[in-house]
Amino acid sequence: MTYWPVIAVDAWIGLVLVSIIKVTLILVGGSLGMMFLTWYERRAIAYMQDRRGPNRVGPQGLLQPVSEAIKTMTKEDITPLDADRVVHFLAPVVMLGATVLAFAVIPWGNLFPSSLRVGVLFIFAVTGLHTVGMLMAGWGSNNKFALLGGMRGVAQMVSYEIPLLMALLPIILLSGSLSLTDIVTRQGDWYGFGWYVFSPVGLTAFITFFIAALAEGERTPFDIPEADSEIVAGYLTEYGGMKFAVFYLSNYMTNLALCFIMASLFLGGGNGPGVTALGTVLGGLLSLVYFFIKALALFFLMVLIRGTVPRLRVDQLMGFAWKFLLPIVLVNVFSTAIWVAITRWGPQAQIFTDWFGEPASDNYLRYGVAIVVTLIINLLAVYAVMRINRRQPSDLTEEEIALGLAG
Amino acid sequence: MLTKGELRSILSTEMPAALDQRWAEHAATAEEGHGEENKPVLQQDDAVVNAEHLPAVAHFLRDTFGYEYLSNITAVDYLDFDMIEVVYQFYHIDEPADVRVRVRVGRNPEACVIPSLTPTWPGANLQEREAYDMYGIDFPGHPNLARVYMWDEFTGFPLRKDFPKTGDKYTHVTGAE
Amino acid sequence: MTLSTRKGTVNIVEVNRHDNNIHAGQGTLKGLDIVFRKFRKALFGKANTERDDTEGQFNVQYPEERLVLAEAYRNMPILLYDDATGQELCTSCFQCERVCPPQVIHITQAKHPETGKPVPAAAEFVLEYDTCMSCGYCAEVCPFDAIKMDHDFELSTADHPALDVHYTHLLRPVSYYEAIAPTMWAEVRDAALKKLQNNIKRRPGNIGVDHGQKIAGKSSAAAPKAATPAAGAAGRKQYTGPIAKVGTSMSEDKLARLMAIREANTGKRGGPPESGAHAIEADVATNAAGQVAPSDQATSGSAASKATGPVAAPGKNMSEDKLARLMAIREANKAKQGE
Amino acid sequence: MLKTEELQVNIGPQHPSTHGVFRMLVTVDGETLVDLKPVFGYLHRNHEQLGEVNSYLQNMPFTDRLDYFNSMVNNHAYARAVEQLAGIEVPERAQYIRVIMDELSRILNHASALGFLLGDMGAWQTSLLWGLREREKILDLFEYVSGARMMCNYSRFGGVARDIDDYFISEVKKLMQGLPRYFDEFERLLVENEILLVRAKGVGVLPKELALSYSVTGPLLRGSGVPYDVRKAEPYAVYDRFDFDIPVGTVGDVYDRFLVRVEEMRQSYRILEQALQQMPEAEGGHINPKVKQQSLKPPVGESYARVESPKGELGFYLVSDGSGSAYRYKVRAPSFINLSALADMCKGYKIADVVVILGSIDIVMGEVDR
Repeated sequence: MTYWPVIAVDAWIGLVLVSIIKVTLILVGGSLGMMFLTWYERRAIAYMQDRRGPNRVGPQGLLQPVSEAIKTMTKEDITPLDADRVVHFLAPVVMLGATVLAFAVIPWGNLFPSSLRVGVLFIFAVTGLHTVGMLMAGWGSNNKFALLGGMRGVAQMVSYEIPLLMALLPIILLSGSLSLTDIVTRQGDWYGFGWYVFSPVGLTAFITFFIAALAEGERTPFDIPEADSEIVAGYLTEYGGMKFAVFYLSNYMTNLALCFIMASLFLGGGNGPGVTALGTVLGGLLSLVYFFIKALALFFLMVLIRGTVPRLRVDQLMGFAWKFLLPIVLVNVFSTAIWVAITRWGPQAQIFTDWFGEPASDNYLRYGVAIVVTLIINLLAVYAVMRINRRQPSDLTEEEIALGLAG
Repeated sequence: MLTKGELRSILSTEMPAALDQRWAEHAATAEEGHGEENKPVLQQDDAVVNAEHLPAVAHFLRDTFGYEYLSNITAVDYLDFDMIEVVYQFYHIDEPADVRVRVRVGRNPEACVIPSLTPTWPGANLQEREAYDMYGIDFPGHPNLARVYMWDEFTGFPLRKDFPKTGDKYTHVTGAE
Repeated sequence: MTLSTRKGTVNIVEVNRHDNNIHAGQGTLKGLDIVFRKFRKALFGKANTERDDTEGQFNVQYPEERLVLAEAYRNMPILLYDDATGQELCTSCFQCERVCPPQVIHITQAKHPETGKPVPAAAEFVLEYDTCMSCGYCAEVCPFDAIKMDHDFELSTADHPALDVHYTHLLRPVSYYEAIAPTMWAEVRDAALKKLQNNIKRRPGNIGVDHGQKIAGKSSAAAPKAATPAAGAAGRKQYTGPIAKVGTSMSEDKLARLMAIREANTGKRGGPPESGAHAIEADVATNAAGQVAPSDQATSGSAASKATGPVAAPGKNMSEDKLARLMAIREANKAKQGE
Repeated sequence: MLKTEELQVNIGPQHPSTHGVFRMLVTVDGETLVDLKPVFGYLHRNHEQLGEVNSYLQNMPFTDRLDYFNSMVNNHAYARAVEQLAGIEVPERAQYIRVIMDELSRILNHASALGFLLGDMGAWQTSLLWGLREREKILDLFEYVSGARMMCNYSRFGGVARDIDDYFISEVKKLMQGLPRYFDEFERLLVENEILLVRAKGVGVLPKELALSYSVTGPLLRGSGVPYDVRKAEPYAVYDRFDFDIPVGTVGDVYDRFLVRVEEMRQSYRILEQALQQMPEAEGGHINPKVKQQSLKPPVGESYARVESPKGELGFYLVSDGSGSAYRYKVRAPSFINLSALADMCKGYKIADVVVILGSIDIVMGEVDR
């Protein structure tokens, strides 16, 4: 594990300087990352649609976000006449603040701005503030579309926080820690391939977390709060110029953060072959490369989904969260417990030791048994949930459908 | 399958009261005056029915012969005859040819009234509103007879032949009021 | 499935609603797969220029790359004059003025200076470019082939009054039109020039040539052969219009700048100038060579349909009055069938 | 008792998914739609009165501006009405050319309409741009033959403005080699997509009987299960010589209309194949040379001619008083009449469904407002 370098002139001055450097790096890095992401998304989606995308400003259009930033910054700042001016102004600030706070503990490869022992909890505590910002924007704009968008956003965020956090529980159980630093370090085994995604429970957690993250980051098919074909731009309708840019910045930084979190929690962060062997400096750089590849690949998946699927309806979105994701995630927590029991319990469960031998990282029998058992449990859960949720139009009579009894 | 004009003969035996006989002699004079420039004639082959009997005829046509698809409603202003004609075109799903039912009403607001077909053919809704908007035909029984193209404050009926074609009374360009 | 009606039988395909398939995400995966394949193809720079191509980047980088305009392409009307003599082809017969649907053509007939009798030439010819709807009727009806449709579409200007274009700015040499529409001009060339010769005889003095300094200025500047399309990427040619034709309302210094740039570009492009006619003919030849009868496998595949699901189940959310009406109609139908 | 408050929202006239300047005055209870009133007229230009002022020929380019996606079909319908009025013979070859243009129009219209429908659903324009790509190619062909991409102004009374040449035919054949690939890709992309299924199945149901009483036509009517197609019911031009099927739906929801459009593109492809095959044997030129286009004065009378436009039954009702311009010129615009079913289809569904249902009707405001 590598910390940011500390200049040991004096403990106090050093601390202040380091903090300032870190804050600057986070803000600059986050904003630059967001700019890069917008370009990346537009180019990628353009290729999917047989187009070229922005390619005029700068090499390959890389400076396109810069020109757009300048454009939005120089635009007139408009507040609607009947809007609640304070709330309208504060909403983007709250949104961006929440996102930037989350970046305080998000690792960049194997480098951490600050190693908080409850990092995971902290991230989701502060990103929960998004909901407040969204509602403020929706309410403060005094616009019906904005209000609808804000309400949708709140409902969506609140519903998807639950599967999102529950999907994390397996990882916390597996690693036994709430600190992102620890979680990433634990995935460094197996020549850098001890990623949690390579276990049935981790895979289930990853998929459910990814789906919930799409909803949290307002990505298609869950971009309902700002569904442009239905409610114009949702809670963003009355925003323009710099305020809009701040919302946009916050939105993409949230997505970036979610990609970073997923890469850290499930895909081993900066871990990969050769990181530990190359030592601190070179290994650290290599870890950064690995990390960005993973994060950008995840973002590409998000873009690919955006380029393919339509949007869910708001009630279907809720139904999906509560009827589909939540049961699966709960079962996954249970099977994680079984996984941990099988792979780790020695003296606590003598019978496991009798059957499979002592718990150790090279006891493949234990891991094999754990994989089989948890895979069966998870598949059964998915099958059962789909079976229950599957609509059977032929089971309903015409009258029932006509009277709205199909539910 | 009804041929052209067949409905008229059927109606004359089945519902003689429904047929509108007022325009027969006008059509004849127009036929003679065919050489005249710019003079429309009235069609006589199709069933011309009284306005108040239109729903009855339409239902008769649908229920007896299966002409259930009301395709087109056209209003034509015959200024020379001081009359507005509304042509209803009905189709049978299996037939190529349509059956036209015509209603002829006077141009003054009291006479320009035709019962609405919207309760049975909701597809007539917008077309009747259009006829009201452009020709000022009143359709009692229509759920929402409001202007459809022109704005609500507009006065006059722009497709009538006596509507001034030049000048704009809203901007007082020509002062023609 | 066929349905017999009184007119005969009609073939009906019932669409496959995929009601009986299990949908567990594989439909979405299929979509992701095809989108990703598209992405891969376009990312590695495959260009989509052929008409039977469905993959690769298909957009044209407009100011640098330009599509070849069809000969029949019609934008705004222009008037022609003979290169050699400067005689205008228009005889002010008013055919175009009469047929013009938005009525944007205004012609003044030339008068004999002494007798005052009409002369087959136009004294003034005004076209309102801002209201013109580019229908092409004027060119279609013109018996003297004097009015033709231009290919220059870059006409945007901030100067609205300049869009009432006058005779001087409407005139183009015949060679210009010949360059943009060679075959169409070849069809009418002889007749048009013969008619022109007849009309010239009836034009006294300077009438018919006195609209601006076009003979010296424009025909040399236009020099269509020099500005003919140079071969670009496959299927796309660069096309540069005659320099003097750029925006009638363009300010002088802007025009000068533009001309300088264009000269520089022409120098850079180099290569032997290829005439537009040859380029298009070559296109036709290559395309004709590649023609193959289209396959019909897709249609036969989709024509097969399965009998599907329950009949006409109305939606669960149907409003009450709609439901009531529906039920009323159904009952009436049932009653009718019963009879 | 808990009471919810109803909210009135104006969707439009400036709204991303109303397909033009169209306004829906919507009353919602939460997200559920209680009432909907369509409001239009923002694009009204009194087209019908222009038709009474213009001469018959002058009116042709104005019909381009009705349904600006399918100006070829509009031209065809108007030319048919005038030909019927004036008793003009149309040569066989011209009929074939018109059919080819109509079917190309149908493909391009459905390709973009399906794209717009999916765009309304929130699929981020991928399917739309694939459709627009095919549309571009067809528009290039239109430009080649008529001189303009969208405002084609191609039909004349008794034929078409210009003959098509070998280059055009070879390009159409080339285009048709690519089209099946496009259809397949499009189907693979979304037809079985789970999200599309839940968004489209059972949404905006218009049962057969109601669809008929609403006078809706085109894919909307066929999606409801009525096999009614003007090309079959009243085979105009040379449509009686082609073998093609009418796709019909079973339920009448958005998904059925979607599938009907996909299948109609394939059927248009079949017609194109047959038309190209039969055309070399067709007699006559591209136009009837005896017709006086500019000074056409049809005899006193009236005519109604209709064609199957991609949006539905497009009809022109003309009354002639023997002069050079029509006494009455009326357009039976399919989009306009199909809209009357909108409110009924939408009631009880969610706000998000409204735009989808509107998209499935496939309206063009140029035609609705006229």
